[in-house]
Amino acid sequence: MENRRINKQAKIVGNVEIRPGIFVMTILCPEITTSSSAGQFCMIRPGNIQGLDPLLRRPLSIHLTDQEKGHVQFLYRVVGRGTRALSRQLEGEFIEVLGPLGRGFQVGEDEIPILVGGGLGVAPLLFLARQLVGRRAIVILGAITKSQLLRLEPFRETGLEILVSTEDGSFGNQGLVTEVLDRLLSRLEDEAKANVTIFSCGPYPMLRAVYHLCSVHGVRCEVSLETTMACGSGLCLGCAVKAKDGGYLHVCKDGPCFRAEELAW
Amino acid sequence: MENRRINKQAKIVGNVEIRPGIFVMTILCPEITTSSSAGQFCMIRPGNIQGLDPLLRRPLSIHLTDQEKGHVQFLYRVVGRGTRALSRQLEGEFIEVLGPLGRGFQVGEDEIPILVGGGLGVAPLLFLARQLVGRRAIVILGAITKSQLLRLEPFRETGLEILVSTEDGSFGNQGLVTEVLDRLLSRLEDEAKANVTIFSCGPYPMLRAVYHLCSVHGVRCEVSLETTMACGSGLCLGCAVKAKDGGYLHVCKDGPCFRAEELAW
Amino acid sequence: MTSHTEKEKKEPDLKVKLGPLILKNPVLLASGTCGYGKELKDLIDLKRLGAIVVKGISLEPRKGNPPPRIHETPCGLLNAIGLENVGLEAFKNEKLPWLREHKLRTIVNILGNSVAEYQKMAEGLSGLEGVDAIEVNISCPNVKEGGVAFGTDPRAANEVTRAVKGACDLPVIVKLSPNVTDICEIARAVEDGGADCVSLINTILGMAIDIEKRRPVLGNVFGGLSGPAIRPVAVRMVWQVARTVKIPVIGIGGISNFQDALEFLMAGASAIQVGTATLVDPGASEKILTGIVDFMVRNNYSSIGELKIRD
Amino acid sequence: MTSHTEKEKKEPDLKVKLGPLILKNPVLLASGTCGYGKELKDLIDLKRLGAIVVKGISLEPRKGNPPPRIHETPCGLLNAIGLENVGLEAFKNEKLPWLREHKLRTIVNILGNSVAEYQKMAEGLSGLEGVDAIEVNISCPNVKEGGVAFGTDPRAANEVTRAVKGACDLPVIVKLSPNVTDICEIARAVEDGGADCVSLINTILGMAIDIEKRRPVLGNVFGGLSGPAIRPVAVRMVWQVARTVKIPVIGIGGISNFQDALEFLMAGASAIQVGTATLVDPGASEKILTGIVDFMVRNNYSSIGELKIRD
Ligand SMILES: Cc1cc2nc3c(=O)[nH]c(=O)nc-3n(C[C@H](O)[C@H](O)[C@H](O)COP(=O)(O)OP(=O)(O)OC[C@H]3O[C@@H](n4cnc5c(N)ncnc54)[C@H](O)[C@@H]3O)c2cc1C
Ligand SMILES: Cc1cc2nc3c(=O)[nH]c(=O)nc-3n(C[C@H](O)[C@H](O)[C@H](O)COP(=O)(O)OP(=O)(O)OC[C@H]3O[C@@H](n4cnc5c(N)ncnc54)[C@H](O)[C@@H]3O)c2cc1C
Ligand SMILES: Cc1cc2nc3c(=O)[nH]c(=O)nc-3n(C[C@H](O)[C@H](O)[C@H](O)COP(=O)(O)O)c2cc1C
Ligand SMILES: Cc1cc2nc3c(=O)[nH]c(=O)nc-3n(C[C@H](O)[C@H](O)[C@H](O)COP(=O)(O)O)c2cc1C
Ligand code: FES
Ligand code: FES
Repeated sequence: MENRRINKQAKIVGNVEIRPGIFVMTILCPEITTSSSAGQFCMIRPGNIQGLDPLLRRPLSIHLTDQEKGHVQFLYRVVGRGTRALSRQLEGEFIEVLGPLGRGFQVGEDEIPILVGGGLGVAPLLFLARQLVGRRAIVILGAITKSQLLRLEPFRETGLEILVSTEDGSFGNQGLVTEVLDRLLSRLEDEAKANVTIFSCGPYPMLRAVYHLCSVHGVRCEVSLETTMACGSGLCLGCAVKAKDGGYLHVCKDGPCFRAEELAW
Repeated sequence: MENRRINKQAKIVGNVEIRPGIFVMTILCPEITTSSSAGQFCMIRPGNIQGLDPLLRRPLSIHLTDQEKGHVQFLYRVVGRGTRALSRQLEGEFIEVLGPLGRGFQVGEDEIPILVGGGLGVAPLLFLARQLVGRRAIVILGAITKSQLLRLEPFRETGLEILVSTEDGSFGNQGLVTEVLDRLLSRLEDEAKANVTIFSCGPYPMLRAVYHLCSVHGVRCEVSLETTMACGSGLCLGCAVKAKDGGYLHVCKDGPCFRAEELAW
Repeated sequence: MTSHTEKEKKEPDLKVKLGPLILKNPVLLASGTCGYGKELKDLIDLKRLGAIVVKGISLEPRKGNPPPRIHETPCGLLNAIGLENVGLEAFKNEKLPWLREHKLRTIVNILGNSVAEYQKMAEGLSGLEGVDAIEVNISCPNVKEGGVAFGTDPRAANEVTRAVKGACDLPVIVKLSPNVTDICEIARAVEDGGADCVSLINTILGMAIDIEKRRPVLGNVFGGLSGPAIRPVAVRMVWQVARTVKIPVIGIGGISNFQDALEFLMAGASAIQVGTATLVDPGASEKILTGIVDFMVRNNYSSIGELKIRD
Repeated sequence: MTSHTEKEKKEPDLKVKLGPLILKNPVLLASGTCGYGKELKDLIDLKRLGAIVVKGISLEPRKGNPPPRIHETPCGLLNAIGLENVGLEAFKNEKLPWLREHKLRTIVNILGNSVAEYQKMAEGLSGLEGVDAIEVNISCPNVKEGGVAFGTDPRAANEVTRAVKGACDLPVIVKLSPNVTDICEIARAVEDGGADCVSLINTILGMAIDIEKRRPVLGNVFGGLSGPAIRPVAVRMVWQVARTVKIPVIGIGGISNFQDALEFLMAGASAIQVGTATLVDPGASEKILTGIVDFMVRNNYSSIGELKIRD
């Protein structure tokens, strides 16, 4: 597919703090709704930054799009100056946005996708879950504790099968998402496993554990990675991660969604 | 007098656009209301600057203080990034403020002060006019055109004699403030002149013309100068202006209000 | 009257002459920040620009440095990409054809570990259709001579220039490193070596430390600082070099908007390159070009050369 | 458990040893950004700081450069103050008594046009009560030797150090210029000359152009760049020098908050100086000190030296 990336100022139509420090921002950007797929991301610059510091745009996964309204959503956590600035923007203000960028999740027609998200990792997975509505697919969501579980409602609205776990057992199963995944995969016949692909996003240790499980069970796995990025668009070669073959892959163009076996874990 | 400068975050209690691009900001800062005098200034950093750019604080004259409420006002024009950021701040937000700084206007007990302000130069003069309430004093205000005439009402409220001129004659006398001043001084006896001091603030060419007039008429003159400043507090020696004697004076500590004859014009 | 004055404000002539290389305008994309051009094709109109300087290529492909490779600093960017590139052959076969097809003015940035490598690169590029000039990056360490960078030693810089110049018939731009006591000395050395033009500055050597992890942030420990933070240093060096050599100077370093670009053109640069700004906003170069033209019209400049401060 | 762990977290030892000079903590105020101390007396508690380095003084008073003297750049400050100062005599008579009375640890920054001038300065300060150390600013041009800066020539730097060291019994800190190809070479030269300590970096030479007026912004054309913009360059140089010389290193350059200060202390500095940050916020140094202590407590560091990355 040819890239149809756009670089423009987009109007904010909502910026809601859904949990302390966690926001959902909605922008009006019809171009992105028509050309993006789940797992892709955008480079964002808050419009309320007055000077040249912070200098770089920040990468955020596309959380959801609404083609009818031309809306694009981001789910983000305030961790530093860029996200803090973003969190202070109001409806009607603007952000600079470049996107959609990168390789999204690649879901085969006949596959059974299992989505595994931990913490903020649910961000790109909701978009994916929406694309899978009506298909046979399972979503596993995890968090440390109930109050940190994000976006359960919107996931439920997709009608997909949803499994939830919290590390402290305050909601859903007690334990890690990988334990839920392990039990799930253990119950499957080898034939069924051949049709399954895992799509995972979350903290690196979780992704590694997910990939390890997938290797053990012999199922395909795609993961969405994060690195520091300068351009997000293949210009700077700054976003390198080690590949299986000893070379480097670039998260912004070869990823952020990778077939897990391509990577050096 | 010992310096009683403070350096703190102060709450914004108002930030009103009184003319396109011209704002009056009111902050809560009781410490400054009790220690400042007319002609002094503060170094300001808008609280909504996210990073380190712009780096430096910006100097703004104290426009008015209200000891009872603990309010300090600034009258400012949006010219660049710092003032633009300031203009976007809302009531309830904070700014960093260091002040009061510098040498204010020095008004003798028995003098007849004549205040001459052009454009934004009225900023420190309103504070001075307030201090002169009940005394014999004259205020000359000038602008290019009526719509650019600032703060006429607050000046009127001081009860002092107010003379207004606009360059296009759209309000008050037609002409420059220096023409008004010239006519005024020309009508005075030499004895009266000996009691008069001019206090002026405005664009540099205006100040030079005012000083020239004062020399001709043999009356004392104080002017408030602007330069680029880094610290505003005598640390960097960056705010030098040429002195009469060939050396340099520092606007942030020897000024911003100078006896005009100290300066090399 | 007004309409008369308006009529007099005709479109300025943006053409620039960089020795034998004539470009339609002074706005270039800097090496390492615009890939091989194609990466930007849907985002800007590359044809509008004076030229693009492609990512530095070496004789053999290079993998580059271990991550992290980039780190944001106040108004700046530290990078330690480690000159990851496809190598000369792949460049010729896979990258150049697209640039040629799209008729983009292309300057090829080259780097080597020895004079011989630079020479081979120049030979390999000589006579290739689509290559308009060579930009010699002399900021990389000279492994042969024991780690001294070509860019910090006037004799080595002169030698590399001579070798490249002798090995090809292309216009040769030598790109200078700012990490030196006296950049004018190096500029003179490459002018003597036959360079048609100098470009400056490359990145300033810097580093950052991750205080939580208590170790350098970058995989390579050191990195090159670019972006607005370094602009005052770059403007100073362009000013100095433009007053030292007779060959044209291309100004580089922290140019984010048209005002920045004008600082360099006034300081004595004949053209400028936009680097980090393209990473921040792929459209930066086009906005800069538009801004320069508007400024020239507004202030009645009729050619780029007129902007230069003559003292 | 928690209360036990809390108890173990005792106050770290902040003392630093800069050769013969022992300071109660590593946070110093940098020369030229804190006046002669008194200018800050109502704004911060100067006694809390390790020491203050007063504005550079010369044998004779200097008027300084014509305005404009300062210009803001992205995350940076260009200054061309031109070393305006009251001169040695007035310093001794008018400035030092106040510092002495208030028992402030005082390091006197000196500069001269010749080795003889530096020597005279050192003699003049030797044995003066209230002067704890001398910081030799070698970034100013060596007029005698034809405009070469002492700070860029290892032999001249060595000579100045020797002269100062021989002329006084005070601890001598030599402050290095970053405008060199190899700062380690200069550091070694001053170490050989007998310096007790090096401090770095001074400002990086830069300039800016006023595009509307079409001329350099600063009255002096060139100025020194300071502030957060230069921090990555300063951290790199401190890292390199700390791995080259055996004498302690004081880190300077763009330190705005405690995290920045820790970068330098981890890179190998034994102490740090806060410069431009004090201009932006006079309280910066106190906040930095508090931040360092909190960080050390949080991460169980018991002394400043422990912060250093050893490799
Ligand atoms: C492809 C991609 C998609 C992402 N999608 C999302 C998303 O949907 N929602 C979301 O909340 N976050 C997402 N992130 C992470 C997000 O980009 C960072 O949190 C953000 O850049 C931090 O910027 P800041 O200015 O707030 O923090 P900074 O001040 O830059 O840094 C604060 C802290 O965050 C860390 N950090 C900085 N940049 C990154 C980065 N790129 N990735 C991870 N940590 C970083 C720093 O090391 C530091 O510890 C994504 C990252 C990538 C690469
Ligand atoms: C003692 C003093 C008192 C002042 N009082 C007032 C006041 O009461 N109200 C008011 O509106 N302004 C006042 N000024 C001017 C005000 O400080 C500047 O307008 C402000 O610093 C500009 O900041 P900026 O970031 O918005 O603009 P920048 O982006 O920094 O600059 C935009 C333009 O403003 C010019 N400029 C920058 N700094 C100054 C400066 N210090 N003085 C003059 N021009 C400058 C620049 O050259 C440039 O052309 C005062 C200045 C001084 C020195
Ligand atoms: C990510 C990155 C990669 C770079 N790669 C190269 C390169 O391959 N060859 C080269 O000569 N310069 C390279 N540079 C330097 C730039 O071309 C430019 O000289 C420098 O970044 C200063 O300009 P700027 O501040 O506009 O970025 C690179 C810079 C960056 C930021
Ligand atoms: C306004 C100003 C004046 C300075 N004057 C001196 C000086 O007199 N002597 C000196 O050695 N360094 C002087 N410096 C350099 C600082 O001490 C410091 O080395 C430099 O600014 C880098 O640190 P910073 O980024 O924290 O400011 C001056 C710096 C500034 C900004
Ligand atoms: S972030 Fe620049 S190439 Fe990936
Ligand atoms: S602005 Fe720093 S001394 Fe006046």
